[in-house]
Amino acid sequence: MTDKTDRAENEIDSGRRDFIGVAAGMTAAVVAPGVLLHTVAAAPRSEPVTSDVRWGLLVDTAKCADGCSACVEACNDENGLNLQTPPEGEPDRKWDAQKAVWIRKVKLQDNQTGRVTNLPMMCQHCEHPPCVDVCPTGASFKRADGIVMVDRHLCIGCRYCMMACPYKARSFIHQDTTDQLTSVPRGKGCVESCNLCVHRRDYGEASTACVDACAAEGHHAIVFGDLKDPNSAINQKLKEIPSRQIREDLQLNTGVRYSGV
Amino acid sequence: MAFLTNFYAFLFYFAAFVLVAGLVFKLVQYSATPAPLKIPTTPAPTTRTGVVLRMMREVVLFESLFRGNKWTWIFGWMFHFGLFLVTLRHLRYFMDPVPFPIQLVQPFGIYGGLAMVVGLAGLWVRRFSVDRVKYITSTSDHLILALLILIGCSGLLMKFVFHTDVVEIKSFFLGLYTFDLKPLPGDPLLLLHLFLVASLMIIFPYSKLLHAPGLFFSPTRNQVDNPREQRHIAPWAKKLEQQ
Amino acid sequence: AQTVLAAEVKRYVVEGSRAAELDSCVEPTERMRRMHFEFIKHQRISTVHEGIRGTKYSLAGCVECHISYEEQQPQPIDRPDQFCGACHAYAAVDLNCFDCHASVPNGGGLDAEAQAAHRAAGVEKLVQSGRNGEGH
Amino acid sequence: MAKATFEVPELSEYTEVPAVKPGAMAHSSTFRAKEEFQQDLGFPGELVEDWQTKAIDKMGELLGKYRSLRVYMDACVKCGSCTDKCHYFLGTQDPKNMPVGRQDLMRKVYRRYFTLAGRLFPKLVGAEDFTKEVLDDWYCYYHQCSQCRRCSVFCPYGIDTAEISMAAREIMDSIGVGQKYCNEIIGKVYKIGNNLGLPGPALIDTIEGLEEDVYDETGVKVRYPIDEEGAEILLVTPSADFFAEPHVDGLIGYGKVFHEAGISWTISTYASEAANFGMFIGSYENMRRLAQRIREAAIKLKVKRIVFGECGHAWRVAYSFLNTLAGPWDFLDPKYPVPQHICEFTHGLIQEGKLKFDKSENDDKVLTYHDSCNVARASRMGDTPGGQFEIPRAIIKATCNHFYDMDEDTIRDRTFCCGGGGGLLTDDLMEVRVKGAKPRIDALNNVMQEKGVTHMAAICAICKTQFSKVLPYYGMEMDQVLSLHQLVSNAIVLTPGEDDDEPDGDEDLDNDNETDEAA
Amino acid sequence: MKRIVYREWRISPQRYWSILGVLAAVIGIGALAFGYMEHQGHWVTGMNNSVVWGMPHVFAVLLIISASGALNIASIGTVFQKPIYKPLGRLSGLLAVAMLMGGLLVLVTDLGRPERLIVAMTTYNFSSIFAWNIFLYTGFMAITIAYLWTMADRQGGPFNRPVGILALVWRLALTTGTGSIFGFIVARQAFDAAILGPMFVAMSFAYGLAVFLLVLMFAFTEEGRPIGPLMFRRLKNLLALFVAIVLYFTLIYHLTNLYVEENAGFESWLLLKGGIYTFLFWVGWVLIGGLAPLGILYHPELSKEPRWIAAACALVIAGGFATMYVVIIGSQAFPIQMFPGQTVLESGFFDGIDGRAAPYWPTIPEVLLGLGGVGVAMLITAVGVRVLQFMPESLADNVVPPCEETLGRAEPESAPA
Ligand code: HEC
Ligand code: HEC
Ligand code: HEC
Ligand code: HEM
Ligand code: HEM
Ligand code: SF4
Ligand code: SF4
Ligand code: SF4
Ligand code: SF4
Ligand code: SF4
Ligand code: SF4
Repeated sequence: MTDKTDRAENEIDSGRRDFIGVAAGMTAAVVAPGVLLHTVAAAPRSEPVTSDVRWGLLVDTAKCADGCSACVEACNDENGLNLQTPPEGEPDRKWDAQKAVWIRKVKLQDNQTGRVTNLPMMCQHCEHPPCVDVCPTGASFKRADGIVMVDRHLCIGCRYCMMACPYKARSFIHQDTTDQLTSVPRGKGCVESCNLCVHRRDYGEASTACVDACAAEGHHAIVFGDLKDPNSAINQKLKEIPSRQIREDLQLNTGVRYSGV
Repeated sequence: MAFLTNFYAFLFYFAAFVLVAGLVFKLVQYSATPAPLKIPTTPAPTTRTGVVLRMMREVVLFESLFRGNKWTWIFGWMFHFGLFLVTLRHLRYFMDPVPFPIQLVQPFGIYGGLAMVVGLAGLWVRRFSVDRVKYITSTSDHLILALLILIGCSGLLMKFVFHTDVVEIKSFFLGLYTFDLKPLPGDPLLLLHLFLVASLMIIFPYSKLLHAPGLFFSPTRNQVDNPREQRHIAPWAKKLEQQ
Repeated sequence: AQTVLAAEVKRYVVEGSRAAELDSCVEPTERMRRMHFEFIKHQRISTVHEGIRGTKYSLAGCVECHISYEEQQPQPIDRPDQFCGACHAYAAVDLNCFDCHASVPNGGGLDAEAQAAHRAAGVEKLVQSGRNGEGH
Repeated sequence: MAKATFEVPELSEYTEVPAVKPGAMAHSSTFRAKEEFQQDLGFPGELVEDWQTKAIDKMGELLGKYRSLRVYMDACVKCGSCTDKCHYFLGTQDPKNMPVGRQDLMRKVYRRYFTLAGRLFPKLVGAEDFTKEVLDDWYCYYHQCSQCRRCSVFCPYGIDTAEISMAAREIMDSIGVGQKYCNEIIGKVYKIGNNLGLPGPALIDTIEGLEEDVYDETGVKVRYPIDEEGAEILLVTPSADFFAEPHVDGLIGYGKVFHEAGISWTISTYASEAANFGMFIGSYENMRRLAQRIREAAIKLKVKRIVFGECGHAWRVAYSFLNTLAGPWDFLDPKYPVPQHICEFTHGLIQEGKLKFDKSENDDKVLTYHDSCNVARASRMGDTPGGQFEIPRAIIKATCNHFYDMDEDTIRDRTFCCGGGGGLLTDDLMEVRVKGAKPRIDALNNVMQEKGVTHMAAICAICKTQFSKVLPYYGMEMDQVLSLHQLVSNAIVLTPGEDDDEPDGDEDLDNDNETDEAA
Repeated sequence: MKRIVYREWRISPQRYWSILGVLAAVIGIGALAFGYMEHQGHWVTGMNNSVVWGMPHVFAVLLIISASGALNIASIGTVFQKPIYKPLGRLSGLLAVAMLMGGLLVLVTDLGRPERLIVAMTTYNFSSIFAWNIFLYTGFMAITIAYLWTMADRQGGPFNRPVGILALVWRLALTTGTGSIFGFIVARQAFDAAILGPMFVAMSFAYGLAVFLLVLMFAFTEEGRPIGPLMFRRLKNLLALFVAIVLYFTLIYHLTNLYVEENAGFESWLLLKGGIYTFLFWVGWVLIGGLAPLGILYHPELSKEPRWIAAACALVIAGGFATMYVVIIGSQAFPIQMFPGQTVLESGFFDGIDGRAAPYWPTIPEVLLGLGGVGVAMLITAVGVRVLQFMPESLADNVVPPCEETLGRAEPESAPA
């Protein structure tokens, strides 16, 4: 193969990224010092996760800004999705349908009132996840703390979970991956989706990349927290504003809630 | 350690010598013996290519055995095909660099190993349960089965339970080529495995294991059915003609 | 079956990696040679399913310690001339972990994990790794 | 039912594999050849002094001469695939009649004297000294093998027990232990020209009678020429064809076919025997000597082609070995294979449309067909593999309206031997013959019950004789077995020659005897 | 009663090997396609994150349900004791095993990580229909092989009926299971219907019988074995019946869908506005796969002609293909309704902006992969009938066992073949 050139390119690439990385890090440090503080304080988890917590998100669509996509970019960045490049020779339109997306921005218009709503969609971390029910190998699973994710050592790439997910939350990796992040391994032939930034959870960080980004943009449209802890920020907010689950009729009891749809 | 290494090195030199010399002797003997008459079991192919095809079917699929006895065929074929895969997988210990096709089939050797042991077990059960086969079985038949099963089981145990240092083994065997003795890991299972393998190599040219080369020399399978078209006469028979 | 590695046995630890300067892997070396895949297999289950990040058999940890550098650039560890790659090529064992896993250390977040591993193994943290991939 | 001094097996719907019963047939040894018969063939008259060494030496010699023997002694893995394939085992339950059991009689001696393992650890590998008991076993069981090769079909290495029993018989002959039946008959051929010992004048007499019979019956002058120099074809046929029922009806059929083909032919009094028992005793020299007679006759009678009549092992020797033993045949017409089988000849004419049949002549019969083992598994007809199965069936279908095959597992190359081949067609082996026929008769009985089959056609003198003799033991009629060419003979519509008194029907066929060519 | 003689397929070696050669080539090309997809990743297929199952699944599902349907013939023979079908039992069993193998192979080779097949076979999630199906499939294989044994071996006779009943039950479970792979998907409107299970059963009968008939006719004519007109009539009537049932279920399915209000959107899309899917539904599913073959099979003259019956079978199979395409792909392409009463204006992920269907256009490799699976099924069948006694020597009317339904009636035209 074109190993040599590839590697040369990668080196340049990673050099460039190093630089940008540092730059971005500095910007982040300037913009949101509070976020970084959490990181520093964290220690890796050494006990198994328990069901004492259940992680969840609350999206206040009223605050979600038209034209903003900071959360999407942050997620891509956090999980290395922005390192995806279309395979050589693939037309853009096809690539759009095939590249992995963990969080997406959706803009809706009510058929009756004509009201426009903006919201981010990601895996809803269902309590009764259909994706887990159907997965033949048990690769799709729900962690004790409510995070639904894919054990990619077991996933055979059958895509049944994608068929079953009512929210189209999952993506299949259609091509070879290179330059993955150490904290987020990902590769060809497996299915993936938002995992509530699981590595952040295990290193004890306070929130997710998307939440941080939204806050950093000043919108504060997403709140992250423990749904089981009555005092958590998310529960406070849930009490405050009316919210619902998308496709409540399916009774999946999602961990991601929306207000204003 | 050094003693073990030296012992095994010697053992394998010896076993390899016996195997090669014995087989060469047998092959020469077989090919030197004339087949004075055309005796293919008909219907037989009438061309050389046909014969090659027939032989391939026999070697790869055990066609005649298939027609003869389905159970024996299932187990026998499982065993041999498994053995074949295991052999391919084992080639990685003896070649450096490992050719790409071997790398590719290497993982299947594990299933081969399982199939091989299951097949052997089936064949062995038959030696006790079918009275006809029991009648024709001699001690050596049991011993060979036992030997192969033990080789298989010790190998599988190494693969799944008591891992050994594959890399060290490989350097030991590669070292043997250049008479450069490298240490052999002292895991008992490995030593057992290797000892049995050496025994297998030693008995090969003296036992019924000769069926493998034998098949290729079997006149009922390797002859072309064309006696009316081509005169076929052995050297010693030709002498009769000159009298 | 524990035996001590004889001196003449071929080694794979690469010059310039942190491991090259240390005496022992996270387990006795001859044990690692036989069992490393079992260790990391168990590790991966507890990490992925239970969220445990702090044990010594972390794959990211292996990479950290065994990675070697050329002109300050870490070299992908599964390359046929690098630590994992070389041995696996010799033994003809497929190594597909790095289809997904980063073959060079680049996880800032994981430094903490690496630290834990190193602590457990009684080694100091020597390598500083930069976090790539940000800022696109 | 014929009276028997032994228990005739019960017929069953299918031949089940019986449990082994060691020693079940140990009592059944064929008669030894007397001194005079032995010497005719160049063998010692009685058991020689140091027979053991001589036998081992002979074995060594044969191992060096026959690759088959060499390889087969080594290759068997005791897989057991052949164990339930021999009709003698199925009929007698004696494990030494299992092909591998039979081979092992020799193999244990081979291992003892010719392999390292057998010399060092005889017990371990089942090696044994060549003792008198072993020799007796050899004599007994190597004469309970009809050399039918059914075992070789199913052996993964094609181990052919026939090769081994031939070698064993040759070794035994070489130390003076020969079989009466075979060796006497071979002597007869050398002295008189055929197995039955019919001298030339008697033969001519019989054939003339035959010609008259056919004329009386059909009103057509069908010729049965003998010793006619310059004939196109030399017909070599088993001597049973000259008079015995049902064989002779076959010969009548050949004559009618030649008549219709308009090709001149002849029988030779010198080579008046197709059978070659040299094969049965595994003696290359004797087989060659017998085959040479055909060459001499062909040269003497200046024929252009050689056609063989219906006989199984004779066809094997003719098809597979004649070229080797008595070739090259460059003085014959190269357009035709040497030799041809009468079925190939008849089938060729049928395909060319030269024969006319009235199938209804055979409507009184419902037929099945017995593939004779030597034809099925050791030779061929026509130019495609398997022609030996299709050509005879095609002839039957052309001449009969009702034909059904027996069970698939018992026909074509899986056919069961009639039980009388390989030099066992002697009364002193009646028990073996009757029991060995069981698998074939089971299958026959089955089609008789299910399809109403009445007759079985065969193309082998030994099969026909054996069945005529054995069928009654199983409560069937001896005339249920037929010659294939008897069917042809019944159905063929003859064209009268100029000098026939009752010209009837068909004038449209060309009568010009000289110009017609059949291929 | 006359014994049915089974015999190996004995066409000339040249012919046989050239058939095998063609099949091997098809399989080889399929294997190359597999290698290509594996090496490159699935981006070389048309499948994407919206239409996650594509052409390979169309082939695989068609093969699998046909497999189950093919075994139906054997069941009718043993379980429902219609002796006329008995001689066909073995071939039907073989075909069932072969098609199942072919179908599964396609499924497996389409996986994102086929090398982990062993994972799929050792780690199960028992709440997954898919995992159950793995048992259903392997069980089906084992039972069918046992069933074949009871049909072929003399000692198997007594077990024939019990095993036959088990096979029948298992087969129904298998088809229902396959149907349920879709049926239990609450997320997709088209699938979320209980009727999908029985509909799949009906389809399996029709497609399985059509394939069976084609194979039977091909194999028999190649070797010149006779099939009597009576036999033909029975089989084609059966086929017509199954095709009619499929049509009936289709009707019910869409009627109930229309009735349930929330599915009305899907129905009007599929029946009227769905572009290629609408076309395939009407022309493929209904016309080619239903009405046209029915027309042939009930035509007083045409239905007596083997050629026309073969044509009808081919139509049924082609229609089945279209049906599967519509069922599997159409229902994925139709956007999932996440926000009832809202229209999606923008989305980063093909959420059906303005109700548009998701894009999917099959690429050559996936089609070749599917064909490879068909090749495998045919190869197994061809080798099977060649080496073992699967096919009766003759199906002429005077050989096959009489059929109680025709016994009473005189059958003048069925002269001996
Ligand atoms: C603390 C640093 C460190 C970490 C973390 C570490 N190793 Fe090691 N490893 C070493 C050192 C040092 C050696 C060499 C020991 C020696 O020379 O005997 C070694 C040797 C090895 C060897 C034997 C190589 C040879 O050539 O003999 C293997 C295999 C190995 N490590 C695998 C791993 C794996 C897998 C992991 C992850 C679970 C890992 N190592 C993590 C330091 C480390
Ligand atoms: C001393 C040489 C050596 C080194 C260095 C080495 N391996 Fe291995 N590894 C092996 C051998 C040999 C096996 C196969 C053992 C077997 O199959 O029984 C293996 C197997 C594995 C397996 C299981 C693969 C399978 O398909 O069964 C994994 C995973 C693995 N190694 C990971 C690693 C990683 C990651 C590294 C680098 C950090 C590494 N290995 C370094 C020799 C080595
Ligand atoms: C298809 C992608 C993929 C492949 C191939 C893969 N992994 Fe992973 N691996 C992952 C993902 C995803 C995680 C989870 C990371 C997380 O949750 O943060 C992971 C986590 C792990 C972890 C725990 C994290 C760490 O760094 O210690 C270990 C150990 C691990 N994998 C070992 C392996 C080994 C060994 C192999 C090769 C046999 C392998 N993986 C192959 C995707 C993969
Ligand atoms: C060309 C290669 C070979 C062919 C075609 C071949 C074929 C066969 C066949 C057809 C059988 C009989 C069926 C059975 O019992 O399994 C057999 C048996 C056997 N083979 Fe092989 N074989 C080959 C190579 C080998 C090798 C290399 C070995 C040993 C290492 C071996 C060991 C055996 C053993 C032990 C048996 C006897 C099994 C028993 O006792 O039942 N074979 N072989
Ligand atoms: C000198 C020759 C041989 C050497 C050095 C050798 C060495 C080994 C080793 C090291 C293993 C363990 C593999 C692992 O842990 O991954 C193994 C496994 C095995 N060996 Fe051998 N072996 C030899 C010959 C044979 C022979 C001749 C046979 C069969 C007759 C055999 C049968 C097996 C089997 C069945 C396994 C288990 C499956 C596998 O891992 O492949 N070996 N062998
Ligand atoms: S970052 Fe916040 S405001 Fe911006 S799109 Fe995401 S959720 Fe909406
Ligand atoms: S949103 Fe989809 S992927 Fe996420 S848990 Fe629910 S069903 Fe599974
Ligand atoms: S694609 Fe992977 S995670 Fe999804 S169902 Fe299949 S095996 Fe499970
Ligand atoms: S929680 Fe993490 S993984 Fe999920 S969408 Fe937000 S950033 Fe992405
Ligand atoms: S050749 Fe025939 S008679 Fe002799 S052992 Fe074999 S099967 Fe039996
Ligand atoms: S079939 Fe062949 S190898 Fe097997 S036991 Fe008989 S003779 Fe021996």
